This record gives sequence, C-alpha cells and structure tokens, in this order.
Amino acid sequence: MIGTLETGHGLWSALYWLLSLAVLFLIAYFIYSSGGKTVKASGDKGKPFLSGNEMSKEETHVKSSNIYWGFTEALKSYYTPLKGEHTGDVNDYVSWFVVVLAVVLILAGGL
Amino acid sequence: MMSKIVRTITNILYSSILIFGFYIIMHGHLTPGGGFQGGAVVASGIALVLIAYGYDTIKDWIKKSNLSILESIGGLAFIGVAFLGIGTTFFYNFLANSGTLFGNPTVIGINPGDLNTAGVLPLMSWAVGLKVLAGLGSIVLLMAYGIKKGDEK
Amino acid sequence: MKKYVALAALLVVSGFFLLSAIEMHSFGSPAEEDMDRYFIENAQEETSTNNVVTSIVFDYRGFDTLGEATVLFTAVVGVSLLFRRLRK
Amino acid sequence: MIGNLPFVACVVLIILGLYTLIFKRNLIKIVIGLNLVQCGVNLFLITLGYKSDSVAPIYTMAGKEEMVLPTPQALTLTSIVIGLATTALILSFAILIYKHYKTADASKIRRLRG
Amino acid sequence: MINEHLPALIIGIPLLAAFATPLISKINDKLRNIFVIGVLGATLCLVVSLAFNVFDNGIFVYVMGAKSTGLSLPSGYRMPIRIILEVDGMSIFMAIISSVVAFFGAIYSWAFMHKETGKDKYYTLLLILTAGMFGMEFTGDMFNFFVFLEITSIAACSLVGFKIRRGESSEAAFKTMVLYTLGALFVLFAVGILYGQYDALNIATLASRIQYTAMDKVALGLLVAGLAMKAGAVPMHMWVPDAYAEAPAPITMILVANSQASLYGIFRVCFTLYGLTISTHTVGWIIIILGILSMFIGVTMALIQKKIKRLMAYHAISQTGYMLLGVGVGLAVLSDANALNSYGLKAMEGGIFHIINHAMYKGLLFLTAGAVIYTTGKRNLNELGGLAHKMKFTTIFFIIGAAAIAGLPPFNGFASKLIIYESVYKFNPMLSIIAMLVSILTLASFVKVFQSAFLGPEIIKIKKEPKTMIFAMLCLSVIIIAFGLFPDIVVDKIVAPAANALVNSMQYIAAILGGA
Repeated sequence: MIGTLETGHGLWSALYWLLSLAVLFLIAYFIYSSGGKTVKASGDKGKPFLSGNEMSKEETHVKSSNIYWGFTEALKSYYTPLKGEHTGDVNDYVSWFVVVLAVVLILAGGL
Repeated sequence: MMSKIVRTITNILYSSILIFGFYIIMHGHLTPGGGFQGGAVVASGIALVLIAYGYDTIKDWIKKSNLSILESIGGLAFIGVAFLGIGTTFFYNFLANSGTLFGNPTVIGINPGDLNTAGVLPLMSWAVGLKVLAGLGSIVLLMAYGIKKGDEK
Repeated sequence: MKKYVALAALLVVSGFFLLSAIEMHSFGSPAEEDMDRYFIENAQEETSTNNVVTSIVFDYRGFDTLGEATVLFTAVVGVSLLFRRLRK
Repeated sequence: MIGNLPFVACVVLIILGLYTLIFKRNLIKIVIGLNLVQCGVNLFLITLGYKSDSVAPIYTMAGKEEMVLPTPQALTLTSIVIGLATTALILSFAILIYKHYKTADASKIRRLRG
Repeated sequence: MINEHLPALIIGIPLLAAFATPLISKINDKLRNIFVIGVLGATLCLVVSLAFNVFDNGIFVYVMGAKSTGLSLPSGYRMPIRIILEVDGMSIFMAIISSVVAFFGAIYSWAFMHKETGKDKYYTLLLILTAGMFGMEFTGDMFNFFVFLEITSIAACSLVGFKIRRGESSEAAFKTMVLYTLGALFVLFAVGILYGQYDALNIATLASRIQYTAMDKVALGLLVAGLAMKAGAVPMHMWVPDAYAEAPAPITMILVANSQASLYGIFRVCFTLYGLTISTHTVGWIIIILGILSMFIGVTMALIQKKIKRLMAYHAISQTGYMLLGVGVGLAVLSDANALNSYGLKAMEGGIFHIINHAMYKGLLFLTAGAVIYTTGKRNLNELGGLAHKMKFTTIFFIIGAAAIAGLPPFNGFASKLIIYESVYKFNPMLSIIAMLVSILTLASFVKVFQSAFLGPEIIKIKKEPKTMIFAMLCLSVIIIAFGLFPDIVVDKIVAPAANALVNSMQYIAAILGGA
C-alpha cells in the first residue's frame, strides 16, 4: 500500500489518518449542526471584553513577550543562568568551543 | 602621499617588481614559484604604489572595476582550461608531451630545464597569476577605500 | 570563574596537542612516504614538469587549486560587497 | 622528544593563538590570534614533509636526487592563500564594526545576545 | 559521455557561472537573474540524473585529471594519488537537499533582493556557496574537504554581512567568521596529523590504513568538534542565531543546508574514516549527548525569543539535535549487529530523513519570516500583529511549516520524528521522552509566533508579497505535503540507500582500493 511507512515497530499512513480525520470532522459537524442557531455575534456580544473594561480591538492583541509569561517565570532559575551564558561576546564563543574540544578529546582519547 | 624620496624609489622599483613577478609566474614549472607567488609579488607592487602615492591619486590610475573584470577573466580561464580536459577527465593535462604548445617532453632526471614543457600547467599558472594579482590588488584598494569612507563619516 | 574553566580547557587541549606533536614520527624521517615517492619519481614523466610542487599544485591536486582560487575570488567579492556604495 | 622540537614549536604557536582568541578583547588582536593559529598549522604541515639531507623537490639544476616530500608544500601553499583570504575578509568586518560601534573592544560589541 | 563526468560538472558548472556572473551583470540585471536561476536549475537536473545513476549502479568514482574517469589507482600502485570524487548514497542525498534549497533560494531572491545594491556580488556568492556545498559532499579527499569547507565559510560569512547599513550584520559576520575559521583550522590540523602518520589524504585510503593511535584520537576529537561547531551543536551554537537572523532570508535557508553539509562531514568522519577502528559506542554517545543538549537548550531558548528570525534560528539548533540523536544512536550500536538491525538502522533512517525534512520546512519558515520582514520592515514580534488579514498565502505557508516542524500529522516532520521516537525508545527510553518533550515545546513556541504575528487585529500597514516569493514558498510547501503523505517512497528510495552507505564503510573503501 502506497503511503504506509514502517517505523520500526509499527506503521504510519498519512492517508488513513486523513480518512479518519474526515470521519471525525463529519461527526463533529453533525453534532454542531444539530445545535440551536439562535446565537449571533453582532452587537455587544462581539465586542472585546477584558476584566470589566471595554477596550478597542488593537489593545486586546496579546504581545509576544506576554505569551508564556507564567512558564518563563516559573522556570526562572533555569532561564537566568542560561540567558547569562549567551553573552554575545566573541571570546566566550571561542572559549565554549575550546571547552567542548577539551571534553571531546578527553572522552574520545581516554576511552 | 608619502615624501618625495619614497615616491622616487617607488618609481624606480615598481617596474622591476612587476617584471620579477611576471618572471616568477612564467617560470613556475621550472623554478620555485608559480601563479600564486608571482601574482602576490605583482600585487605587492600595487600595494607599494598605493602606500607611496595615497589612495586619492592612485584611484585614477588603477580602476577597481577593471581589476574585477581581470579577476573574473583569470578565474574563467583557469576553470576553462580545466574544462578543456574533459574529453578525458576534468583537469586532464592534455597538452603535456603532445609536441605542440608547451608540449616538449622533459628530460628525466636533473636537467637545466626547458620553458616549452609542462602542458597546461603554464597556462593555468598564467590564469592564476592574473587572478591573484587582480584579486590581491583589489583587496588592498578596497580596504583602503573602506578605511577612507570610515574616516569621512 | 568562567576564565578559569576556559584556561583549564585550554591546558587540556594543549596537552593533547603536545602529545600529538611528540608522538608524531621523528622530525626529518617521515613514517610513510609512498604517495610522495610516486610524485617525485613520476611527476617529470607524466606532466613533463621539472618542479614537482607545481605539478602537484596544478595537476595532481589541481582541483584543490581551483578551490583555492575560488576562495580568493570569494574573499575579493566579499570585501567588495562590504565596501560597496549603498546608493546607485 | 628533543628531535620533535619543530613540531612542538608549531603546537606552541597554535596554543598561543588560542590563548589570544580566548583572553584578548581587541578585535585586531583576535584576528592576530587567528593568524597565529593559522601560522602554527601551516608550519606543522610543512615540517611534516621534511626529510633530513634532502633538497627541494625541483629537478631544475638540483643538487641531488633525494628530495623532501612535495605534497605538504602544495598543501601549505593552498592553506596560506586561504588564510590570506579569510584574514582580508575578517579585517574588513572589523573595519565595518569599528565604523558602526566606534569601538574595537569585543566585550562592548554585543548587541546580539540572549 | 556526459554521464561519466556528472560529479565534476555539478561542482564545475556553478563555479564557472560564479566567475562569469560579475561579467554578465555588467550587461543586464534581468539577464543575470535568469542566468543564475537557469544554472541552478540545470545543476538540479544534473544532481537528479546523478542520483538515478548512483541508486542504480552503486558508488560513483570520479578521478580528477587521470587518463580515465574511473582509474583510481595508478598502474602497479596500491594507493590513489589524485583527488577523487566519491559519490555514494549519503553524498547524493545531501546534494539533492543542497541543490533544491539553492534553486528555490535563487528564485525567492529575485523579488526579495530587488531594492538592494550589490546584487551581482550577492548572486556570485550564492553560486559559490552552492558549489562549495556540493564539493564538501562529493569529495573523497580530506584536504579537498577542508578547502570546500573554507569556501562555504567565506561565502556564507560575506552573505551574512550583506546588510552593511546594520552594525549587527557585521557583528554577526565577524563572530561567525572567527568561529568558522577556527573550526576549519582544527580540521586542517587533524588532516595534517593524519597525513603525517599515513602519508595519504584520500578518505578511503586513510580509512584502510588507520591504526587508532593516540594521535588519531586527537584528530578525531578535532574533526568532531570542528564540524559539530559548524553544524551548530550546543554549546557551540551561539553563532547560529546571530548569523541566521542577520542574513537575508534566502541565504538563511541555504545556510541551513550548509550546516547540514558539515553534519554530513561528521557522519563521514565517524562512519567511514574511523568506522573500522573506532570505539563506536563512546563516539556515538558523544554525538547523542551533543544532540540532546542541542534539542533541549535550543528549544527552551527559542521560547523566550522576541525576534522572529532569531526564534526560528534557535529552532534550527533544536532540530539539528534530532538528526544527531538519530544517527548517533545508529553509531552507538554500529558494532552490535543485532541491535543495528532491530533499531539502529531505523534510527539512522529517521535521523537522515529528518535532515531533508528539516531543510524543507525550516527553509519554508525562514522564507515566510523573510516575507514578513519584507512586507512590514519589522523583525520584532512585539510590533507585529494581524498579518493574516493581508498576507493570506504567507499565513497558509507558515501554518504548513509550523505544523511540520512541530511534528503534527500528516506533515513530513511527524513521519521522521515518529521513526526517531520508536527506534530510540528501544535504545534508551529517556532519550525518546526528551525528544517528545522538545517536540511539544516546539509546537508551543510556534503557536506563540502564529498568535502574535498572524492573528489579532491589524495594527500595522503592510504591502503585498511579490509573486516569485509566493512561488518559491508554494513549491516548498508542496514538497513538504508530498513527503508527509508518501513518506514510505522517500524513505525507501533515497533515505535507506543513504543510511546503508554510512553503515557499509567497506564498500566505500573498496570502491577506491578495489577488492574488499
């Protein structure tokens, strides 16, 4: 069968996957279409609403630096040293290179 | 621009540097040297003139665009000679021992040398020589121009 | 702190480099020379050149020389790209 | 050991270049460090081909038939030209950086980080 | 007749065109663009025909300057003396990637570089960079490999510093150049050490002669570290975001392929050059550790980036980790025939399949990023928003690329990642779990880009993207979808021969030296 990839211990076929996706979509569409059709997005319902304040549409756009703020805040102890290592100093780039070279030489040469 | 002494000596030396460079390119297959070395010698002549006369004077004498054309031609000639051998293989020395241009067979063992030997090697030497003298010359000129531009700002 | 790590790494690397320099065949008597003996013996006949180095540069390893010429060409093009005029 | 002193000298040159690259902050000095490494490697290559009591591998009016290995000479020629090209390019970058940043201190030239 | 000379022509034609480009630019700009695209298209055709040749007839040997193209040994001698191009499954696999990427990069450049000055030099360098990659991939000679490594380094760095009005460009190019040159010098030092011991430069000859002495170990370390640096493995990755973010978008796409050519160098050194003598387990683990570090640190750094191309550059590092992981697992079990057949070879196929997938979708993503920068003039994600309103095509292409890199079915990234997960799980379950975690984080960070740049209200003015840019992105998207729908064909036809070529290093040696 064309499109079936052996992945070592299983099979993967994108065509079957698409077929099952289509079936799922049909089921979902059936459930969706059997619902009521009374809700309309016009008037007050369509306006952005943030913590009780009415805002213009431009202000509601979440800036990229605010996305995953919680994630980075929680992993601060991981991120602070990691960012500290990316100094942008060419001497540090070379020293990292030499450090890796030393480690590789020890591992490859010692064993 | 440097002092008059430097300029006068440059005037005297310049031609002999050029001739020496071309001699080295030409005898690359017989004596130490070859296209790169000779080209570098000629380019050092250009650098000497640049130092003696300064960038503003020399830029009218030696055009960077001409040098870049010369360099392209040198590169094309080199790879062209390599492509000419493609009847057999890429880089095949099709002129060696053929009896035509640069085609005399060479004496095996220690000998005084014959200029008309070595097949395509002298041609490649000349192509590389042109390329190196144009390339190094234009690098020197361009860097002088770049520093100049930096000073103006 | 970081400096000492770099210095230690440099010392390790230099140790290995020195090791390879000392372990290398003794200076003046190459361990194997079959490829080079071929060049010395046959270069005159095959390329009709007195200068063995030139015969290697332009014939046996001519492709390297093409690469080298390309490197120089690239550098010149790169330098002229950097010092180009921005307006036409 | 003592016979291999030429190789050791080349390696020392390489190590000095690495030291310069790691600890010196001036852009020009960094380029010089790179050149030191280059010279060390080139010298290492050319010393590999040396044979005692031999002449240069050129038959024109040669003194005798024993010749040093020719391949390292060809390789070194190639790598010298390559080194020259890289040096020219890298110095041009240094000129441009100096023009934009008004400094040649590598620790101040780090707008790109993080 | 032309069939015999294919490898030399594939390297020679772009170089010839590169020397001719400055002259042609003097005539006409449009003619030059057509010329460059035509040359790259012709090269692509030659690569494809060479690929058919190699898949049918096995390893292709081309001897430069000999009396006939296949004459690798001079009569009566046991070692090759000339430079030999040796094209096996892995080489041609990498060459296909390079040529496809360069071709679409040139097409995309037409509109993208329209307003810049110095286009003649730009196209010259592009051609040289392409030829250099072919040279690295085809050559069977260590010193020749170094020469082509330097060619790609110099061309790549000149192109990284293309925007001379920005100081950051020069800064990135300087740093990259220092590292590239140092890495190449380490490679040269290693070549010198190998030459000094065995008096040979040919990879096959060296591989048959190597004893694995202390000096060989030093040379191995130098080669692996130098080439891993150029491939962008953590912790030598710091140049990657600088260079990728500052280069023009089509060049960034080619730089990805260039890094992968160095990756090919590592594989060639570990599998072929040292394959017979090395302690494969140790070196395999070195590569696996480099891969895991690259995957994890790359993706976590990408999450917090604010500039669009810098973010994608960190993802390039992280995806390189997958390739190192897959092939590293294969190397680690190389001496164990049972494990190799049960999962090692599959892991290598996954890693190698990921190389071509990564080149395609990462190229597409960089091109979309280039389109965003071209139409808005802004690099910072915080200043972007609502691009989907105007740039419908770019948005669709971005979704395709992002879904592929995050490993969502049915795109190609999923297929290769699935192979890697399953086979690496048998080797060490922990590695597989880390790989999956990294995949999730990748999805998360691309959701961030999509939300902040493409969704939301229109907050900036944009112009439309030109047609040639859309065409290049469309072609890459089609390739991605085709690879995603029919991964089995790709794996069977081009990936499996590449993996087998790496494993069977004896064949590579026998093709030059004869016998077995």
